[in-house]
Amino acid sequence: MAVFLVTTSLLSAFALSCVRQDRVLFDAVDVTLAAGELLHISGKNGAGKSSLLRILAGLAMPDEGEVLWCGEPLSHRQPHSDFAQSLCFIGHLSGVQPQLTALENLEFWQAAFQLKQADPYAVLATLGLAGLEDIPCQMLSAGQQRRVSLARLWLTQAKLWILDEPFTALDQSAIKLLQQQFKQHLEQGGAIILTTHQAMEQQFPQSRTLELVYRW
Amino acid sequence: MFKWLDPYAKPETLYRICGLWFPWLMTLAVLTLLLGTVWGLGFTPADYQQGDSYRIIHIHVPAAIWSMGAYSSMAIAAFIALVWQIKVAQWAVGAIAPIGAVYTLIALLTGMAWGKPMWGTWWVWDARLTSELILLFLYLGVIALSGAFADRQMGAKASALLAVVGVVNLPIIHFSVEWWNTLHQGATITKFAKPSIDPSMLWPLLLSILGFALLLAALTCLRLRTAILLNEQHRPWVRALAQQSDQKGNVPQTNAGRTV
Amino acid sequence: MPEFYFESLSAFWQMGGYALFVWLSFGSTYGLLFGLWWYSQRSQNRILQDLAKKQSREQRVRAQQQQEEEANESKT
Amino acid sequence: MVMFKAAFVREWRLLARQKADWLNPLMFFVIVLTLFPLGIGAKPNLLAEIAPGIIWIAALLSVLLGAERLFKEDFRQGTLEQLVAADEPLFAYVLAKITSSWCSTALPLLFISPLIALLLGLNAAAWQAIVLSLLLGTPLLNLLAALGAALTLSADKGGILLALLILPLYIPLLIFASAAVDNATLGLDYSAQLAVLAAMLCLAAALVPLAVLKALRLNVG
Repeated sequence: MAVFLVTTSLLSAFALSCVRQDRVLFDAVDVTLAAGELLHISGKNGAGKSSLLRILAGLAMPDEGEVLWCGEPLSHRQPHSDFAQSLCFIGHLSGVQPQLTALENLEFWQAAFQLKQADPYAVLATLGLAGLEDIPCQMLSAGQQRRVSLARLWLTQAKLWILDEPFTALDQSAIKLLQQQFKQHLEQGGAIILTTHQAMEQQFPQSRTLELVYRW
Repeated sequence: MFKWLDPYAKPETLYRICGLWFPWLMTLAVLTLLLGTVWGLGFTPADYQQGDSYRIIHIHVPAAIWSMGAYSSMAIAAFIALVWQIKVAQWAVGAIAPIGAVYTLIALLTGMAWGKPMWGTWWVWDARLTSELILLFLYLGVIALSGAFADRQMGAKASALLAVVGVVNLPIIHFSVEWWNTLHQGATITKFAKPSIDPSMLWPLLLSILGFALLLAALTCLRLRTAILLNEQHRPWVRALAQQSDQKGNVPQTNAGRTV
Repeated sequence: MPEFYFESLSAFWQMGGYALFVWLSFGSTYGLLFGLWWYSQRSQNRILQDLAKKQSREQRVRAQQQQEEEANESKT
Repeated sequence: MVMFKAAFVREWRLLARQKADWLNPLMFFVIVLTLFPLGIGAKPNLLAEIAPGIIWIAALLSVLLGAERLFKEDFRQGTLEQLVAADEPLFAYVLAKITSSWCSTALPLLFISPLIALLLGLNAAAWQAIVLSLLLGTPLLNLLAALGAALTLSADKGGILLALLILPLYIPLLIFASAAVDNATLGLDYSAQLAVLAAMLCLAAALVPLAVLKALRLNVG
């Protein structure tokens, strides 16, 4: 059974537990994610959603348990470049440098995260940022900055997306746009893990929800 | 190769082992130190040059040796913590650092007290004293860094990394200070030349060195126990321990009236 | 067996004129070591008590939460 | 290499937009240097004698002053955690950061070094020694400052702690660099001191970036 799980799932994790500030955030959490699936992690504030995402992204170590990528454990003793290359992580901080323009930010990401060589103007225009490409990002509104940050999702070749609250500060049209992009990514065999307060189930039939219970 | 060590890395096991060892180590350390001190103070002849002031050697040298020894053992623990991700090793860094800092401080103070009759001033920029002073700064850095983070585990990891960086730097610092000293104060060194040690003086010195080592081990056990409890406080075994100590009546039961 | 080096106890205390330096070093050394031991021992003694206090605090919070939940349920 | 270039270009753009970041340490350096003669007295002999130490301590402090902000901004914006998650670009990023910080804090010092020599009444030979020792020594300053910045990245009281951690590690550098300048003012050969500086630089260049990498991973996790 375990072997079966391991071979079909892209990312899986067993018996994860996380302790922060001497508080057990969660304990014995199992995660499996196959290609084409969306995993929605929900829970109250402070339930440990972000911590779980960071563990799954390989940024933090679980106190117990193990994360497997394509059946291979992600150990911190060796670099896991294969996993890192198939991952696109955007945390609740956008990663947009406010002194630089949207174009300059994209240019940096293109080198850093090995994005597709596409016309940055076109991508930014899709996101409704036409005409705002070359003013410093600190002049943009919070929602527009978020769009700049999410522009990476239109260019990335990564299979697994891990997104922390991607919909915050976005308006309805941008949310719709983003959800379309999610759908396309899932259809192409990608996988997404995200946290959000939006209901995801109606639009995404392949989605599952993992509820983290706030505990003392 | 080191598989047999694995059970000792388990916090609960280590907690019990340290608890078992601590009283023995502490008793032995106190006995050895007392014996070494009494012997060194009263039962050895005075140095023909330095008179009775040389008796400070019985604490200055052991403290200086083990201030370096504590730093190396701390750095070894830190290396283990960083490479093999073993948590108890990471806590051991924080447990050893204050002991090492106190040893360094002792080496400095006794060095000054020894220097006053020998050199005529409390402080001389002598290579050994200067190195000890810098060692104290390194210890203080490790201690300060481990307390500077909101997340205690992150502080422990960062200070482990700093300890490893420090141990790489320590020989470089030591040799550069020695070189600098020959450049600026060549004359003072000969005054402080090693006394040709008579066996009658050597034995109490060796006893004191052993005593300081035992004390280092004993205090590390004690402090590591505290660190394990502090960091494992969410685990069932620590909770059970805390409950036991509670039932002994140390803490008044405050929640009796409220749960109704 | 080594013999007592000093002629008298007062000579021992005088340390050949180096009394200040010798006793200062030995005094500060043992003072510091004792202080370190005392501090470590005290924190070891206290930690279990503190943890017990923390646990009873948690229990109170939990009881409070349960009460609130029950109250909410009885309302609806 | 692509990543190194991209990160380097990004740093330059940021420096061009935030001129205070590299101008302030430079001004600090000059002001500290003028304070010493005012405090100690401006007898030419005395000045020339203490000049090597003063110059190196001022350089050290001005590099430390700019060190804290090295990774701070990227940490706050979330860029750093994305780079750590992507793993591969991180090393090039760290190298680009250290190189650009050297260019922004140490290069200006080299350019104004003739002025320093004039202020402190040093001759041409001593000025040459200052330039050479700064050239070999300041990269070491920047490497260690980057290590301190990475270690204290998510700590509560970053700035002063950073100085506390890193200053003891600067001692060998301070000793050999000021000894080189000292020898030059006396008209002696100082190639040995420069060789020691070069050796320390090589060692640090090999090891410090790895430690910075580890420290960044640790602070982000």
